[in-house]
Amino acid sequence: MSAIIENVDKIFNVSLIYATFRSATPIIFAALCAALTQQANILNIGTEGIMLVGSFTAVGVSYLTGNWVIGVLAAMISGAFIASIMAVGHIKYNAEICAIGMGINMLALAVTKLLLNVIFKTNGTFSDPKIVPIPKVHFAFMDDIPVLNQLLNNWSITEWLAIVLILVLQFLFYKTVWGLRLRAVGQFAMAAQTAGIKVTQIKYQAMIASGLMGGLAGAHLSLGYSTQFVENMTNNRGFMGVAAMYFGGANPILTALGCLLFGFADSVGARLQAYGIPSQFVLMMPYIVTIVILAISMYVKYRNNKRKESSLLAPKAQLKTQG
Amino acid sequence: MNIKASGLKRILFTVVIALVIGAVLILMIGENPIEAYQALFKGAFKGKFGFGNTVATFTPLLLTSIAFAVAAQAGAFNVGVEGEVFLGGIAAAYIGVNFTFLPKPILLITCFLGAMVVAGAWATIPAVLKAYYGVSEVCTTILMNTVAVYITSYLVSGPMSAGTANAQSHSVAVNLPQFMKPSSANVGVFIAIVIVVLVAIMLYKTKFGYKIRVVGTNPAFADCIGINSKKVFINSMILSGAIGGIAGCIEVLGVHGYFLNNFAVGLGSNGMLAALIARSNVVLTPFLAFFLSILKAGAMGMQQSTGVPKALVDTIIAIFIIVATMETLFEFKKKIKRKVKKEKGEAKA
Amino acid sequence: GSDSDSGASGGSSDEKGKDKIRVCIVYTGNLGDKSYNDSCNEGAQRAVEELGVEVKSLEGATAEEWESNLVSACEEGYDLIIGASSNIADYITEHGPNYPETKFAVIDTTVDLDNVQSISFAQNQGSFLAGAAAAMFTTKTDIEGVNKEKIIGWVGGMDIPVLHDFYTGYEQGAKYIDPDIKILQAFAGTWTDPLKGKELTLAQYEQGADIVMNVASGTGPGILEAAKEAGKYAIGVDLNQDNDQPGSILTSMVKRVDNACYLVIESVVNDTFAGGTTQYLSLEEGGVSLTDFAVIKESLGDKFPQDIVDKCDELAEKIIAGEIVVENYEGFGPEAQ
Amino acid sequence: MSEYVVEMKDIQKSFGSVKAVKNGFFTAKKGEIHSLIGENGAGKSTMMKLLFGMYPIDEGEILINGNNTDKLTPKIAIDHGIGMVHQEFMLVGELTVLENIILGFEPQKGLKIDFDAAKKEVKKYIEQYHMDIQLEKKVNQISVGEAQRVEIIKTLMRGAEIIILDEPTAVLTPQEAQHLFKILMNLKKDHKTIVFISHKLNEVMNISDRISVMRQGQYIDTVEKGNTSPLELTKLMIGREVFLNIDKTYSKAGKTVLEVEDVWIPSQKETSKIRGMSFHVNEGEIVGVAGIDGNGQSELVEAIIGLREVEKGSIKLSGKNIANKKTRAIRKSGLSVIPEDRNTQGLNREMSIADNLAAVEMDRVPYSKGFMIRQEAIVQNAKEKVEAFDIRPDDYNLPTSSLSGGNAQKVVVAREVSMDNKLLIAAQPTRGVDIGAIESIRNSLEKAKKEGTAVLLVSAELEEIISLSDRIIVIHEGKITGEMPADEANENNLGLLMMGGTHE
Ligand SMILES: Nc1ncnc2c1ncn2[C@@H]1O[C@H](COP(=O)(O)OP(=O)(O)OP(=O)(O)O)[C@@H](O)[C@H]1O
Ligand SMILES: Nc1ncnc2c1ncn2[C@@H]1O[C@H](COP(=O)(O)OP(=O)(O)OP(=O)(O)O)[C@@H](O)[C@H]1O
Ligand SMILES: [Mg+2]
Ligand SMILES: [Mg+2]
Repeated sequence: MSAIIENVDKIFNVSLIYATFRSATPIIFAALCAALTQQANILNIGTEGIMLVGSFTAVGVSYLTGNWVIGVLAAMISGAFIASIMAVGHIKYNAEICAIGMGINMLALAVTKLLLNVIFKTNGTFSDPKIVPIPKVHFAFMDDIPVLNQLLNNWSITEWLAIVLILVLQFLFYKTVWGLRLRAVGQFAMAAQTAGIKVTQIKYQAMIASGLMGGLAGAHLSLGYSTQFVENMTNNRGFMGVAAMYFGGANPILTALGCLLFGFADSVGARLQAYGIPSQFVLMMPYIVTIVILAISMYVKYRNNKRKESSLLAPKAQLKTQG
Repeated sequence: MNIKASGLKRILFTVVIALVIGAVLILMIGENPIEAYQALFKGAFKGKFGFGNTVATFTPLLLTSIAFAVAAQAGAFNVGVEGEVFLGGIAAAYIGVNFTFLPKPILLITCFLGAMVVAGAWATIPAVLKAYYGVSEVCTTILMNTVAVYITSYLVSGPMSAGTANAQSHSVAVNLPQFMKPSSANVGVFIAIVIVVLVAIMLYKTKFGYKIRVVGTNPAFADCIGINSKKVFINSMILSGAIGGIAGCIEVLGVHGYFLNNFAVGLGSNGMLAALIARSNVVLTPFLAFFLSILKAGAMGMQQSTGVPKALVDTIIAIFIIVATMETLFEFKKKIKRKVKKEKGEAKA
Repeated sequence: GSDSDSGASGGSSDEKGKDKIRVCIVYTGNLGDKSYNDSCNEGAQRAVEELGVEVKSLEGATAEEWESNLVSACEEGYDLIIGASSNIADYITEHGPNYPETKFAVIDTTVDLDNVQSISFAQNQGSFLAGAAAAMFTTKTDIEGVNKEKIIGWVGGMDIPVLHDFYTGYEQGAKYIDPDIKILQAFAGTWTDPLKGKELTLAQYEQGADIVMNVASGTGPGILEAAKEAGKYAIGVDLNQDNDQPGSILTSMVKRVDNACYLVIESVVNDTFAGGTTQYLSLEEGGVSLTDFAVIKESLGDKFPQDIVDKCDELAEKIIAGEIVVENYEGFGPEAQ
Repeated sequence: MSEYVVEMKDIQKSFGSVKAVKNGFFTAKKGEIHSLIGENGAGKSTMMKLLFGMYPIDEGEILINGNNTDKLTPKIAIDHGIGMVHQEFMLVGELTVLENIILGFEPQKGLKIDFDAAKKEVKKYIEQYHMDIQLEKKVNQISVGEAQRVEIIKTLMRGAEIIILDEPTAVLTPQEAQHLFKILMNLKKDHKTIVFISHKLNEVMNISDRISVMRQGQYIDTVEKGNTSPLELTKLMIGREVFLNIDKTYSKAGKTVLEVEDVWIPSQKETSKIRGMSFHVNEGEIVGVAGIDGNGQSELVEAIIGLREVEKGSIKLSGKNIANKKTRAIRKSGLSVIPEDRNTQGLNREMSIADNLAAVEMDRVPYSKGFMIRQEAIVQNAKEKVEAFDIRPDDYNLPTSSLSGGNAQKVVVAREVSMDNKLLIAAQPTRGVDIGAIESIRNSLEKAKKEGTAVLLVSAELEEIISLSDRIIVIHEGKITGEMPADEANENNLGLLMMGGTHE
């Protein structure tokens, strides 16, 4: 304990901020992938599998073409392809969405392993200098500004992209025609249908968009966050994304906040491990913190609602807000 | 009658299409699909070992799938079964190792009770958060699974460690007898079947089951007729957790004889898969659990006795499952009807 | 690909397999970890080439699969079945007696049966050297990326006993060089998540470490990648990983699982299989060692700290001579079990 | 060119084995108000949903403006100038009124939805037809009447020339209904065609030009308003005469059964919060609660049955305080409820008629014994009730989702009335129910009263309140604004009190 207090400056230094964001980005991407379908009321349990296929494709294509852009695009296309299998199964053939999602996860795990074997003649891990990673963004002017340099320099392009995408999706969901239709379909499909919206079409679009996002999530894992493909490298990050999506109620910004909270606890944990706390406790911290914060925030919301609903409240104050 | 026949047809087509896709893949890597499928069949059914493997795989899957289904009947999406299996297992191991002063039969029962209590208590947390404050149980149970794994992992590499090269507990003093050796099938399978039968009876024949079904289909109605939907929701989650705990207990007492770190990885999600495909119908779910066990045991057999790589075996299994989820893929009858009608319409016009 | 080129085909019905010695290796995990399992497989493949045996690899991710794989191997009547890790030990103890004609070997632990040959490693000794090397390296401030703080790191996979045996040696070695040194320890909690490994490693660099030892199997590639990306250094494990991120890896603590595997197969081929015994492969037997630093030497050029190599050689001799006794974690060492 | 803007001929439509429409026929002329009437389940909604393209037709043809339309979808129907206000509102609760209105036809500026332009456009219609709606509110925060207007604006915005309204007045207060009729008249002036479905014959007689009648999926007749009477329409609809005006028996007031004293009840909506309300209901009397929807009626009922917190005050059932007790306990001490929303609160639509009929007493003898449920008793009970209450179809194994509105409501009434409890709360018992079923339900309430039950009747239907109640209380914004014996009440004085006016 005293060791932690002594080293508090080492644990909570500037680099923790970037570390938090860095470890949150894969989950942010995954959560955005899940949020896209969730807005249409489709629970995308297959996020994990879509990501994994994306990771594989990104590395494979980057290796073969020597071009990371093509790698990322290919990953997105492959993600969309996998998602469209789910979409057809679910929408056309009435597959239970979570069941087919889990089937997709199993397929992704097996297929990537198989293809690794067949195409790259290797097992488990594929890393090669010929894999071109997603470049990092370097601002030369920041080199001499210590804090900024540590904070913002050398982020991967996809990390910046994550921030952009959070905002883009926020805009998309709440400000655009497509977003409005998407949310209408998710909340009351029949109402959307009678408003002349083609519900299944929107659902397909949401699934495919989600696939593109999931593929990008995968590409970030294998070309941005690291430069390699490892069997099952998503390691439940897709599921974490689904959990985070629920945390934020499919609202991109709230969802991202949930991811950052998790990432923060995770990064602090990574530093705390050095001080003799049993590793399992440190490793479970981010999960517990996320649950606790979520529970507290929901409880506070519940309390506030209750207060707002109370009949004992003076009616006047209320009327003002009403008018 | 008709429904049964079309259901059978559907299953048949599912199997055929998956087999064909699989065969193509196997041919592509230059192996003999017939041999491979023979191996799959043998792996799942041949002899004490093959069939025993299927039974051993089936036991926990049956329980976890039913655990998920019971919660689903009350409207909960309990991803947390896996964590409950872990915690049930560790509770059983703790009691089985430390309460040796009890006579064997009592010790056995205590292990089961302990597992049910601990796992049930664990499931109470997301249930209460959901029922009273609207915290998504999907979110909390996903997160809590990892917590459960780390808790048990800490215990077996720390306070409960047997001090061996592996992270595991000491051996428990009471076991569920195995039969069909050398597979690890054990009498736990009968316990599991009895529990599933009890659960089915409970669900369709008892007051509590009626309440669960009412709450699962319409909580507002439940409240209005005087069923406390929150309480029933929580109780069904606890029941779900307890069943998961039993699965953990059987694995510890019947298969391993001690708590092995990480032993239950995938048990929860596979059970969930079986239940989801069956849409949490308690009567159908066991059959899907069995179907998945055959696939899993068969896959092991295929890896063990052919040159087909494991990744390919897993691919085929995954395709099987995906095809199986698509309910209406083989509704030829309807399609034909529709077509005929269309033609009629056109003829008229 | 191990499965496809292992050449194992079918059951005993295979004609040409009759005169060959048939070996089955049961892994707890999958091949391709670039570490322990791959090392074992390397030895096996060498045996295929040099001794003409037939090798079948059975991978498995869960305890259920491990046991089933082992039993099926028994049933298939292989001449030799190798349990690649300590996780298999209990199943060999349980089922081994039922197949007295089958020879078994188990790596990394001991099984006390007449038809089982056990092989263990003195990973603590190798780690001692790694720790000493790291402790010396962390103050070589003339090398780019090295700070003057005396902090080194260590990242493990799952928090299980054998890793503590590694850590015990590492810590002792580092403290032997400099009693004031600070060691940051972390477990990823998984064998298969390189991204987690990378994050933990970066966290240690951000806390002042400049060299981190990898003991994390499939999680390890992330550790090595972190070194490269942060411009810092790492120490490899199990296999010679010096070339995985050339220039960022000081050395690797090689655990010759490949040798163990090869030797036990050879003993069966030569009919010298010694069931019921335990081989403890230490520094002396070449069971563990550091690599020759060649890759980093080339990369650092004249900044290469030759004194580390010399010191390590000296320490190795002392350990072999018994002048330095490297401690074991409870349950490990030559007398364990 | 024919004189009709809509022609539906020889229409057939089945859902599985249910023939919803067997021989459908319907025409509409430009600029007319054409009512479509029939019993619950007669096929009215289905006919209109077919016209709006929500399902494909099995047989027959649909001409719109003389064009044969094959394969209608809502989108195509909208393009043909058809708009539909559904029986259950097709509004997304979580979206704002404005978003709901423009859904599917959103004006765009760049990538964004141009809410300003949309607002301007909507305001035009608001002014033209004098409909007041709050565009920024979320739909689940507005009243039904307002939601109704939102639905109408939705159709207008889409350029509808033919507007179908499926039971638009079922959930409206008389004032709101009058408001709606004014709007419809204005629309008619603008040469829009209106199809109006209702069970309320006085309304139908009031506003229609022509009236079409359906019975059991079949077209019966179309009549000019001038040539018919409510009596004749009733006969066309159900083939016999119906007597809605039951003979009220004034019983002497017995002991007090329900006593509500200064209760304060929370609510999401400010106008629905109950602030200090007191009243009582005696044995053998029906007390009617009149009020515009959303003035606390639902909250009051929920509080009495234990589904909503009572923040202050007491509710006594036979002298025992039941405020904040569990529903189960309250029901045990003698309460029956016909909840206002039969589909969510009154019935479990996925369960069988038999299960629904036994639901409240499932954990009591004879339906269960120990832990186990006794199926025979449930079936026995179902047989009796299906017969006694004339529930159709009489196959008690069907899920209640397959029942028409009237028959579904009969299931709820049958269950609640036959428990012989001391107190019966009936909230909107006849909403959206056909005239035959209304008759039967009202008789059940009257019978319960005669047997000594205290009945609290909450209804938006003033006619119903006046003709059934012994005593009437009027509530406005969570407070009682007046109380009077039923024979002193009329639509005028009640209406005034409902708007918050005071008793003169
Ligand atoms: N989607 C559907 N699936 C199955 N049956 C349906 C469906 N829609 C309507 N029906 C059945 O078709 C018949 C006619 O229903 P419809 O809704 O047209 O009646 P309605 O005249 O509108 O009745 P109400 O006055 O109660 O609204 C009923 O028996 C009903 O049960
Ligand atoms: N999917 C369905 N399966 C079977 N019957 C259905 C289905 N959907 C609707 N119905 C039936 O169709 C009829 C019309 O349904 P709708 O929702 O339009 O009004 P309703 O329930 O009759 O009337 P109300 O709203 O007055 O209760 C009802 O009898 C309803 O029970
Ligand atoms: Mg240093
Ligand atoms: Mg209708």
